[in-house]
Amino acid sequence: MQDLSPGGAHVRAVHDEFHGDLLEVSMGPHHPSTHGVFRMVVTLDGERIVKLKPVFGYLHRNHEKLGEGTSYLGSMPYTDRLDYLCSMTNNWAYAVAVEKLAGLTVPERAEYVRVILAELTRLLNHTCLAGFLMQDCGCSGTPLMYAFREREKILDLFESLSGSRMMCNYQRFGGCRVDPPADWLARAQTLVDGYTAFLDEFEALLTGNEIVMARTQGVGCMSAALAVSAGVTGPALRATGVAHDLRKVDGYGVYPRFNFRVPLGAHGDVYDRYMIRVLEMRESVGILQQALAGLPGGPIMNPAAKLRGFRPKAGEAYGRIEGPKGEIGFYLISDGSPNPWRYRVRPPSFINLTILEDMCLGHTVADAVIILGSVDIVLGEVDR
Amino acid sequence: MIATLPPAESWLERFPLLVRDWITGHLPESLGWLAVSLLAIVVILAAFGLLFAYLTLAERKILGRIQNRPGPNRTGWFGLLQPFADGIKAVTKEDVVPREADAVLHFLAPVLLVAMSLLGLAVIPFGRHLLAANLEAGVLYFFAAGAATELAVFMAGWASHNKYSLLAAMRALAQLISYELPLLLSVVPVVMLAGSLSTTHIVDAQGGWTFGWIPHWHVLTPWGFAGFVMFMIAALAESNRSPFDLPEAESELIAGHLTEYSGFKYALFFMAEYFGMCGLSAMAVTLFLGGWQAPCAFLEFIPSYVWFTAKLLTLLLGFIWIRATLPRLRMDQLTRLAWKFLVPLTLLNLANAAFWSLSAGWSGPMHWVRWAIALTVVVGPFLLLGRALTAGVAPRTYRYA
Amino acid sequence: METPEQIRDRLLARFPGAQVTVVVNGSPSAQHSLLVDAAHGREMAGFLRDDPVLKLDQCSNVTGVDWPEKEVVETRKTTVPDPAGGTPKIIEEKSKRIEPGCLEVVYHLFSVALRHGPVVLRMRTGNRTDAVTLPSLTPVWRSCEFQEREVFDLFGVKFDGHPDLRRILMWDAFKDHPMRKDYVEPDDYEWEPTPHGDVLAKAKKHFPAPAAPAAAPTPPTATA
Amino acid sequence: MLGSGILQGLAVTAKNFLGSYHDPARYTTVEYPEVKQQLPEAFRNFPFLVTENATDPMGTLRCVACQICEKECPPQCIFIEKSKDKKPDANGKLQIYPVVFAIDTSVCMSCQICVEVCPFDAIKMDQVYEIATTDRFDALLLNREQLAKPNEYFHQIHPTEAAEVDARLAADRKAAEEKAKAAAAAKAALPAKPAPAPVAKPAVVPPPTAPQSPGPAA
Amino acid sequence: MDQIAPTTVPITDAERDELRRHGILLTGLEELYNWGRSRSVWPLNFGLACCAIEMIAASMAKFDIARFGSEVFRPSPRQADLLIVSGTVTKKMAPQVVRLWNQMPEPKFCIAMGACAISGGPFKQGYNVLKGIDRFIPVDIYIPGCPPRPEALLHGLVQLQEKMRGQTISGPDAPRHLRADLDCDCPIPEFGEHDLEPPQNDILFQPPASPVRTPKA
Repeated sequence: MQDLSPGGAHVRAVHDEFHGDLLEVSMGPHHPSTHGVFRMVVTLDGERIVKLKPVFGYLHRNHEKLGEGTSYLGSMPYTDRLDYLCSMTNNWAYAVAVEKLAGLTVPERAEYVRVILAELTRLLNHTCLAGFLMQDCGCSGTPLMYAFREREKILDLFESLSGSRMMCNYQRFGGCRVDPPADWLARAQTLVDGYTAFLDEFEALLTGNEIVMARTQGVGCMSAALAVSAGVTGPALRATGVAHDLRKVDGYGVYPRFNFRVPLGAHGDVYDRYMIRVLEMRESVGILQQALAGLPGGPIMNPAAKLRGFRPKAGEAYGRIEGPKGEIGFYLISDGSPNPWRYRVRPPSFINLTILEDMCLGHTVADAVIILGSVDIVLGEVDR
Repeated sequence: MIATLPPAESWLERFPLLVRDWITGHLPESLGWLAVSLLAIVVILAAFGLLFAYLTLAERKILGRIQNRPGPNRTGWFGLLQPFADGIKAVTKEDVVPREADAVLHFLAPVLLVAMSLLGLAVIPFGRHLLAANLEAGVLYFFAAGAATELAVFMAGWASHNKYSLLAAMRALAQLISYELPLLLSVVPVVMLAGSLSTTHIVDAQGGWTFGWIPHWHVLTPWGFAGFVMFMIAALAESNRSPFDLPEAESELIAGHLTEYSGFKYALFFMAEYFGMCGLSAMAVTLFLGGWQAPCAFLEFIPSYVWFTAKLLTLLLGFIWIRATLPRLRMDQLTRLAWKFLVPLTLLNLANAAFWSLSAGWSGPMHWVRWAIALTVVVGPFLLLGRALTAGVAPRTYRYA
Repeated sequence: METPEQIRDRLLARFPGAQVTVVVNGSPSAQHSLLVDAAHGREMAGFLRDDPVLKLDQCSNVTGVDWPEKEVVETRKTTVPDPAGGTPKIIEEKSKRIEPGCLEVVYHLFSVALRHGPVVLRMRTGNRTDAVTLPSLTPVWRSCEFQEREVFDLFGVKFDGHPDLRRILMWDAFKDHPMRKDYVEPDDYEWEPTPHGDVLAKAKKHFPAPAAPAAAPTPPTATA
Repeated sequence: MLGSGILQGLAVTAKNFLGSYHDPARYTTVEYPEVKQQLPEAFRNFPFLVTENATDPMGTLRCVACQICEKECPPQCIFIEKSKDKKPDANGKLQIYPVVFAIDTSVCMSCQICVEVCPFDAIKMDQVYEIATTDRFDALLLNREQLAKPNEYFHQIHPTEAAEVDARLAADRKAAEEKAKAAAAAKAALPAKPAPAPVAKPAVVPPPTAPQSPGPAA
Repeated sequence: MDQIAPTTVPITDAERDELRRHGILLTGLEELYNWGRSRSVWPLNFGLACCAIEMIAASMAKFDIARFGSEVFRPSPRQADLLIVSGTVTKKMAPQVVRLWNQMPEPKFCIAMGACAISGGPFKQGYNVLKGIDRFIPVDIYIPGCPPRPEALLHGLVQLQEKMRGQTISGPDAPRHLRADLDCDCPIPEFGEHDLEPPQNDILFQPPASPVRTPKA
């Protein structure tokens, strides 16, 4: 059996290999490529990493404690601010958990709209991730600019539907807040139709680039067994070759109705994680085409759902969905009062960082930066 | 009227000389040599200072356009005053010297860097009659002065007493050692064929045209083209430009050796980087692109310094374009590229140039044989070494669940 | 997948001295959980991970729950037959008892290989003050490493056998466990523009705000 | 061949460079202070209070100080003090009104929950965003007078929603009038209490028409 | 904005532009200085939370902060002129922010972007959230919003440029490093057992006395 424990054999091997004078560098909490306020205490032998200890909590803004103090509805806008690139999927995951807790059903149209918004969010997140990753690789902003150019288009859609660019606060328990009008759907269709062309251009810029390949291939490998044991989810897990996509596994929402594939990597390195995301975006475009074509009519909210005075009966529920960064779940314990007794977020990017040290050991500082970038973290979610 | 005069004698061509003579004419004979030298220094400082200022602006605007945005356009007309605003700010900014830093070296590093990167400009022939110092060993002098710049980067990194700066200093040294060699080796064929280390001789050797429109620039020969490309790659590394900007790698080492520099000292570093870039580009123009020579005979009426400037700017735009496109290499990849790829190729290129020189007399069908052999010597090793360099790195195919 | 009852029975058969109870979840989600005793917690977790039928190879979510001690009012109804032969009298006896508090750690287990879950595993500490040690499941699932540190940080559960049990979100010098229900946050409400509720009560304590000392130097930059 | 990927990348950037001069899809900049992006109708940034009449904003606030928004506001940035007396509202009905209604925009997160829970359509989302200031304490705490904006302004920024709200309020008013008339008629026969205040539903829940689908898979 | 109005500027912008049009260049040292630094505000490449994404968005193609000469986001505080506190400052992060501020050379400016940076915002009831960065460092411009649109950040930047143009080299508005009577450094709070020590910098943070303002007419 492979040793998967922290400080296991593979870690000790790196420790034993280096005997030079060591330099301890504290990267972060203010560092251009820690994607926020994350800190890595790195021990270096020359430029090679022999020890890496992540330090969290610089953005710990007490999300869970606040969630216990406000009503179920009041936590919804806070979930926007968890993973602030993907507010729509956070909303959805929270709504799923509460709907499980209260036994609410969701109208079909709302399920379709949720799928559309979640896949748009996935496009947005993965595009931005590729941009940030290339920024970490040392690009002077160009891929990031192209990514944000497309992001703005998606944000315009979100804004005209929900009223806010980033903090959508759009999902409600038992449906969605606003019904997307026909012209909104037409705009979404235009965007989706043009997205493949953008991806082609983006890939022409990056995927075949020798420097990108040299920088990312064989860097930050993660084994499938370690990834599963460490609770790694999302594209990072699939890059190791494990076919685990909650859209297929749980089949939540109306995902079983759509025809899409799950791309799998073989090496689990940075390049695989990047490519899995690119391929996932192409699948997302397919899902969006199907969802926009098959969007049924009907109500967008379950009429049984209450906005105010929402008190699920005592019990607990764990609801999860496949967010762009991995399994985002909410664990709620209700004691019958308007506020949850326990409100817990299962943050994918936090748990994906568990084996950051294992991935970085033996690589250089420059690699650590892109390994961290390829894990795809958002500190709002890591520290909550 | 212009057409009747030999181009070297035209009024436009001689204009800088006329101005110089007019100024020195006011001075006593004994001070003339001093005035000429000082004037050359002032002109180079002013011209390259201005070039530096507008190069930063051009870089920001071109980067902007590549990234689908306008770039600075609100300070002055089209943003043309932006560099001056930056300059005023840099000069008036507080100068911070970390308490633990070596204050003397911390101060010396940027000064040395700017001085060294300016020294090289003395031997560049900017035009037919425009040359500050006509040294017999001009090329040697240029690279000797250029090598000192990396020393200054190391000084800056060492003196700052900052871990990131120290890492940057180590990177700078490794980069210096790796890239001096291909840089020099790619120049040797030029010197060999021109038979001189003097930059004016090298430019003169590239004069003349075949059929009046194919210039005899080195870049248009197989060995010259290969040498030019390798020289430019090494020049990118020497001037710490993307994709070889490892010492100041922003996403890894904050700002590398510049981390602890503020205000005017930081601006000096910035200036030195651009001077270095200009110097190496000017050298590339001199060595491979025919210096100030016009590309066709009928375009010779345009003054030589205009041609030189145009070629220089083209190369500088190339620097910016590459910066906008490419990510950065890793340290080990950078050195591997130098030692396993550039150095063997430059050595082969030396042999290729020797062959080219020996086969200069071949004519008729042998002329084509000469080209074929020279091209094979360029392309074959490039493909072989390229494959070896990128071993294990390839696009992948993915399976789906 | 097996029901929690089936898993309980198999666990009890495999670990004879252990205590496993099924905690029934009253909500429509019907995610019932297994409450296991701390002494056998790690062995049972290892069994759940390696068992070929369950293969719970992924511990998705680890979290703590604080159950402070609470006063439970129990009403016991006794029917006293009326000696007179009339309708029986119902006597309500109210008894108060203090239900001891505890800290609970909840693990949500899934199987990536067999695609099922969740199996919810719970462990409880003896009390909330001194007997707060539970076995760490980090040796079983790597994903528990940071999450257990978080539970230690925010709830104060000590995990026995954790390789690196330090605070993770708060700074090391911090003394409290802020996710506990009885945590009192530091009072730094000098001035709140629109106080109400708790905030108002806290802010009122500081009013009128102490006048700025006359000799105090002026602020370094003029923000106003 | 080594370098082909790099050349491909250079081609992409060159295409974008040239495209930025002629292709609007490749030059997306909105030059902000001079050109302002058209805000979508749904855009929300900070709440405001709707008044019926611009000439008498404080007298015609729709808000009746029910304090629901204060209670539901997740970051607790609303502060309301009820009046002790009653004043006639725009319809002439006697209502409690807010003596203090303050929103701390330095706390508000524009989540729109106050708007959703308001039964009187009294608080709506504004669209101003150019509110940078040098003083946090005085400039960012908006009081009743600063928050009150006329219904015409609401129509201007959210035309569709405002039309819906107006239609609903008009219907409610009509119903109330009819009820009052009926009550008056009844009062003629028997003295009775006045009709209760009209209660409007939140704007966003469309009426149920289609059968429900099964919920998320458990 | 009334506070930074032309009390220190002898002539208004309009008058100055008018004079310029007639070819009269007013090149007072002070004016040149203010012109230069207000046109070349280099922010620190420093993001905290959600607002940082909007800050990045402001530097991207659609909004392009480069038009103001401010796209040079410097990663090192030594080369930065402007600290944009973009997002929630937690108590764990606050000492680092103050440290960064102290590392920036004068003249330096601070923008508190978004509700969290101004007052703790929606998270202000959290035990680990600092209720406003102005408790520890002086803030020049506050931009409310959660998060503010990128245009709002640009608006804030324009306001800051106006403020800079109103400053003087000597006198009470002078940059701190040109004055002997002021210490440039802000004291860095320490991690205590329950809270930061001290919880605020009393010299900087002087809130008004009353919690509820009397309604203005």
